[in-house]
Amino acid sequence: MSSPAEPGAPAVQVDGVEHRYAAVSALGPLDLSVAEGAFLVLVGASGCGKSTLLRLIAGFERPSAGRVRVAGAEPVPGRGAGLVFQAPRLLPWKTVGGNVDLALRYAGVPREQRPARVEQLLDRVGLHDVAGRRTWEISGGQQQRVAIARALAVPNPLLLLDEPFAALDALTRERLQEDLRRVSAESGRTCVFVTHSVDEAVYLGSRVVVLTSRPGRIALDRDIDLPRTGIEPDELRGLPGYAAYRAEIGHAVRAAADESERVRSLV
Amino acid sequence: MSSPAEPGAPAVQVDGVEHRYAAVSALGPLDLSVAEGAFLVLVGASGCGKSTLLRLIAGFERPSAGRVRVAGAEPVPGRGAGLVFQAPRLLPWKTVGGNVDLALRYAGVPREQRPARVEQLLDRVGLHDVAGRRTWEISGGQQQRVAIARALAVPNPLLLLDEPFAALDALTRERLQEDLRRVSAESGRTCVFVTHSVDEAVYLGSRVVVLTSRPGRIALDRDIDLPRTGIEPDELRGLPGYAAYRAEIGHAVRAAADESERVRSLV
Amino acid sequence: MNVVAESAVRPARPGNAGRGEWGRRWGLRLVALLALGVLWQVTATVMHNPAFIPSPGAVWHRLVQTSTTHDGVRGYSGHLLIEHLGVSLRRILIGSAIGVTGGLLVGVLMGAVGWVRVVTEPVVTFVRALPPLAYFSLFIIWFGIDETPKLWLLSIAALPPVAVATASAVSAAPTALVEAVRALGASRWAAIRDVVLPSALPEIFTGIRLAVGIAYSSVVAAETINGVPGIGGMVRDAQRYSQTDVVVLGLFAIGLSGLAIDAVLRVIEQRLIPWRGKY
Amino acid sequence: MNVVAESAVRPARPGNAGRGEWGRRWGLRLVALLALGVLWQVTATVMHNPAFIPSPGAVWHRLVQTSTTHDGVRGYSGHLLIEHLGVSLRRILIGSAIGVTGGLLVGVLMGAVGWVRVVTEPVVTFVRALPPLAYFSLFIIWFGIDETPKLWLLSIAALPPVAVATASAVSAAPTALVEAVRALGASRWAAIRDVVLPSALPEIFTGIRLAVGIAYSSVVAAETINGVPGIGGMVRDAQRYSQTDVVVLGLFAIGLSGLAIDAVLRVIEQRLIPWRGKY
Amino acid sequence: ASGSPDTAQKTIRIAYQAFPSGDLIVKHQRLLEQALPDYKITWTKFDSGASINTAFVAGSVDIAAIGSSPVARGLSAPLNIPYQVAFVLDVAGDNEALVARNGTNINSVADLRGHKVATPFASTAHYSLLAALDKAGVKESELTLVDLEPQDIQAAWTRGDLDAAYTWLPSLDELKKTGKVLISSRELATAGKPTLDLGVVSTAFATAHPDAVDAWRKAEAKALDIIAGQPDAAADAVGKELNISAADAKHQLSQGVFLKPADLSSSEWLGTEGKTGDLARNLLAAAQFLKAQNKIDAVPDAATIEKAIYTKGLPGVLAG
Ligand SMILES: Nc1ncnc2c1ncn2[C@@H]1O[C@H](COP(=O)(O)OP(=O)(O)OP(=O)(O)O)[C@@H](O)[C@H]1O
Ligand SMILES: Nc1ncnc2c1ncn2[C@@H]1O[C@H](COP(=O)(O)OP(=O)(O)OP(=O)(O)O)[C@@H](O)[C@H]1O
Ligand SMILES: [Mg+2]
Ligand SMILES: [Mg+2]
Repeated sequence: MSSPAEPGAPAVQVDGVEHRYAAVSALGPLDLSVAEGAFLVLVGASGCGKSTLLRLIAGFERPSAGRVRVAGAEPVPGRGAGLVFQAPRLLPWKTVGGNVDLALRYAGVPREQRPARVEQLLDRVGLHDVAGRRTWEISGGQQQRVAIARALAVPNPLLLLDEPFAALDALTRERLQEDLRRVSAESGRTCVFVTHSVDEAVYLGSRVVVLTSRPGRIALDRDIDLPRTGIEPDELRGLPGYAAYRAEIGHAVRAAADESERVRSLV
Repeated sequence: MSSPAEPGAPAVQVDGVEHRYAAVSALGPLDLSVAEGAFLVLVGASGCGKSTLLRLIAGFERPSAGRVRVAGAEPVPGRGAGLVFQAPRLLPWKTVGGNVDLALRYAGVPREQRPARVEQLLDRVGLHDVAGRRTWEISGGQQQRVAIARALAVPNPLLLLDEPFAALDALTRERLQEDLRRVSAESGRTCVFVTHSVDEAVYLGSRVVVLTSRPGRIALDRDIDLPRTGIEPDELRGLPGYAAYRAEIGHAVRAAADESERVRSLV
Repeated sequence: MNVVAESAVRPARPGNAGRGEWGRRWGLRLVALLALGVLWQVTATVMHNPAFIPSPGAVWHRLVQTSTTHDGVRGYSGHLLIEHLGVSLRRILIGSAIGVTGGLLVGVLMGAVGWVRVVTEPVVTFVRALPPLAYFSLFIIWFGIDETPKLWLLSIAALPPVAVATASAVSAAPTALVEAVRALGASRWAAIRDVVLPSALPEIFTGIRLAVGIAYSSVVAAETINGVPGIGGMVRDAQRYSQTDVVVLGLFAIGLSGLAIDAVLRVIEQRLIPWRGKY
Repeated sequence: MNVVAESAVRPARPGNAGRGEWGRRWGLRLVALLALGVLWQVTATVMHNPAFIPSPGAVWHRLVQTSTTHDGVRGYSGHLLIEHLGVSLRRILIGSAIGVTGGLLVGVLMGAVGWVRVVTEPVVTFVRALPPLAYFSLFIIWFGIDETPKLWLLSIAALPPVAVATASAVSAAPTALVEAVRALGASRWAAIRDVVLPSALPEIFTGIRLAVGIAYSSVVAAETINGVPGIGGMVRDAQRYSQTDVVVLGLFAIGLSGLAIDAVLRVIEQRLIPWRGKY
Repeated sequence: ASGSPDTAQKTIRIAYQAFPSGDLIVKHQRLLEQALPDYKITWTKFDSGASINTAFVAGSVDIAAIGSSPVARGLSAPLNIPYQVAFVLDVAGDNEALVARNGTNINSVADLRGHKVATPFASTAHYSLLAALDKAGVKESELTLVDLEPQDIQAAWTRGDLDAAYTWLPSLDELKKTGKVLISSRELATAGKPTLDLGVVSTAFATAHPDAVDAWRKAEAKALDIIAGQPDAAADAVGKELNISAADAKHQLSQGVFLKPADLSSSEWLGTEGKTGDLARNLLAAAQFLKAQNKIDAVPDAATIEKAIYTKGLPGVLAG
């Protein structure tokens, strides 16, 4: 069923993909090719099909039309792509640490190394002393961070993140953004990242795609030409190009939404 | 068990309240009085106790120490205060419309008026044609909006909102902010609103409270002295006071977080 | 090997699970059935003792015989097979209905009201450990030999699965959703109606399916006394005369009609609980 | 009136459900027990027919008699009550263990593997509708008259609740969580182990509790054949000689030991499933 | 409805069992319905004397066919059932017997020591087995007694789990194919330990409807005549009631002992009004036996048992 991976193929290749849930057309015909090591940020109105696109890439849905390839092969859940869902989806029968531990176990980390790695991963998302807690004994933002830590435990070449920082305060969010930006730049992992924050999009992305709403199509596809390493966040945000990108993308988001609105009011 | 409401009492009165979950101290001793008609915004790091405070005010938790009064009486869930939880918490056995309908039913709206009101409420949060869908057949942001519509169905004098707009795109978010700002100003409903966005805090709040993290205490309590009616959003954001408030509060949030960080590193 | 957990991984798209799926399913069942039939025939031929394992042919012959009037004898013990079955089905359905209703009531009360649980839980546990054969004679003494004791026995057999499953599910209602409706102003009983019961529905249905099965398997015990007409009475009668073919025929009648009822219950379940597994 | 749904509304804080709660609960039970005892004594006195309702005193007397050697006779039918009970408990426990294990296996396979379900589901439904009394004679032919047929009967009685509950819960595993671990790289069987089974655990436990109860209530049927020593054999024997007081004594022995086993199961359940209702 | 004579619809509730006897002929040929057209008669099948006793306690039957052993229990404490024996349906003959399996080297009852013997407990066969053991001087503890229903005896026998069994037709025939008869109830009856199938009438019913009891006795007597005089008709009726072939029924009937109606009132059985027959002694012996077995609380006194023999109108009623 799954075709063999082709070397040199783009990390993600989406060809003429459409997705329909029963009667609902969720994602319009879409072509998209994500190069290896790229950091693609998806922006679009609520309900435009961002999560659907991630699910297609992760292999949890098969497109109603067109085809999706990850590293040249048909995507299979859990193989080749890590996914942070929009909701935390922690297992309630495991402790917080147990949830991360499980991911390490799937990744083949030997048992004796896991406790230390769990601590380290939780620390990385800013969580201390919660490893022994039950999943319902931590706050919403903390749950989301556990889900991120869990996804980071698995060293997949492709990482899909669905609004991972939505429930976080500004500071924590900035730290994790920094961390993620560094990781992607240094490890060369490909990322597809969904967000509603234009600032986040410009800060993180090496490329930003804005989707129109229902069914989602590409309204804007812009490469972000800003330095990705060796620069402080504040410095980066201070660059003149940064503001320009923000303005352009912010504008595109609004235009895409208005467009959809107009189409709807015409119908 | 519940003391009678006193006329003229503040909408919410929190006296020396502490909350502890088993061994975890979640909310430090806290005093807070929210006047009727006020729009209080709570800001604070993830895990600092914002949701806990809302749950205390809604009556879902009893404080480990101190006392909480809503309109002068001990809070009872569902009486006097509406609550939008951090997660949507929709009933999967009801359709999207059914979830809103249920809230109207509890509010005593006659059966024949409900379908129209459901449509109207869903429209208000920017949802069209989804009333007949199942709750798992809509996107994350749409689910959160249904939860908001459901809470708006009940005409309580006090409305508690826990990061209601976190999963929404900028445009939808702005529309709902506008709507909420107008409603609170016109109807005189008291609101307690949790957010991580400083901009949202300044835009919506008549008063902003910044909490330190774990256990949450008040780091800053600032009345926002900006016009609440008869002004366009863009105009409002253009006011010189607006930027000043943003700066001050942004600063306080950072300071509160750093403070907690320092305390922790000392321990 | 297709793991159904797969259905969680790749949701079937509309039109996916259509005719082909249906045909394959029944094909598989038919093959299994045929295999069993052949096995049976072979065993019967090898054993060559109709008192132990009657051949399929003998059972078929009995089916014809008990379903017709022949030599002036009507069916078995003066009643056609279908009449025996009908009478028993009636008892099973009434008994199950009473048991399920009672179980639901007891279960909801037990799950939702603290002090009811404290007192009722041990009583229910006590009663469901009791063997019907042991207390049936008391029922005869109390209720006579007609329909009443049979219906009592079947009801009491059917009650515990529903009560236990309901109580367990009700007391484990999803806190998050109960809070959600309470925040909207639901009264406690509204919360039970709108959250607790729907969330318990899947387990309740499991309980109901088990209850009907147990009522079924108690039909012989219930029909030990004054059980003719009745499929259980018929089987018992046949047993005393080592008419194994009639016993097997009776077992088939019971098993197949049980299968039919369970299928109906499962269809209802699927209609009623579209959200299963969705949260 | 304290609705337990309340526990969902105001989670008990530590130290809240302490001694007082415990005392109240047992106080309530004691009162209920006393009330029942008085009711029983009154009914027995009014009816004044020991075959109808033996008085508490008569049952107590039987308890003493069957637990001691008197007039050179040891207990009942040569065995003390505790020996009868012990033998039966052993059968029940072994039978339940086999049935529960089998039920779990069948249930998981049925719930998780499509084609197994297609074939096995009807078979299980068919079998669980069959009355043990009808097929027990076949067991004698196959397994003789010693322990084996009894254990088979008890196992077969205990299997369906576990199988049905497990299959139902497994096939309704929370999609969101299965996807979550699949995204982390879990194989299908790892997903079953780490998500499907834990999420089914509450229902499985309900199934197990029902299974043990059903094994209990089948003990008389199992011990119709060569059942002495055995509490079921004792009850049957007493029944045939209309020794209602011995029957009632046996019922108490069965019911109370069933209560004890269920209590143990419930403690295990609570330890094992702290997350119940939390999502 | 039974006790009160002034009910609108007079009813008789009869309990019968599935053993070959005149009772089944009465039922099949509707002899009683013809004799008592204005009574509503219901026939209920029971599978043991114990359950019939239970039904009497519940007040659910008026007349029943029941073995002598359960009757002895019913007349004793704690049951003390107010019923009376009004008819002897049959005497166990060769249709109940003790069979030893071929190849076990059991040639007499005494040889049973150390072997496994099965019988349905609390039945007439159980009583007969214990009587046979007693007669041969074998103590119960010297062998293993197993409680099995006849069909289960047959199954266990085929497997070779049993060395001997005391049972009745039709399983007895199957056992005989691979075993030999050590003693039958016919011999035990001659030796003074007969087991009988009796017709009993609840005292309340007998008091309220003596005429109905007479009609019933006459119908049963007629059935005995049919068994004696028209064996084919009898076999046909019994076969249809038992769902077996007429040939099988005829064979089974031939193994039992059916008294002549006239013999019933002899001193050997029921006796006559004022002079109760030996049946009372027989029941008393059975009760004493049960007491020795710890199965009843106390043996009723002889007077009580004599009162429980319904001899009203004998021998006149059965003479015609
Ligand atoms: N299972 C489903 N059945 C039917 N329609 C669905 C289903 N899932 C999603 N949809 C619809 O498909 C569209 C895209 O959904 P998706 O979840 O991809 O949106 P999204 O871009 O992630 O939105 P958000 O920002 O709110 O999370 C939405 O309009 C939604 O209502
Ligand atoms: N049931 C619980 N048991 C133990 N600790 C808890 C429980 N619920 C919350 N906590 C802890 O209490 C603290 C406050 O939690 P709360 O949910 O109020 O945070 P919050 O401010 O809403 O955070 P967020 O912005 O992430 O939602 C957190 O540190 C959390 O870990
Ligand atoms: Mg989404
Ligand atoms: Mg929170």
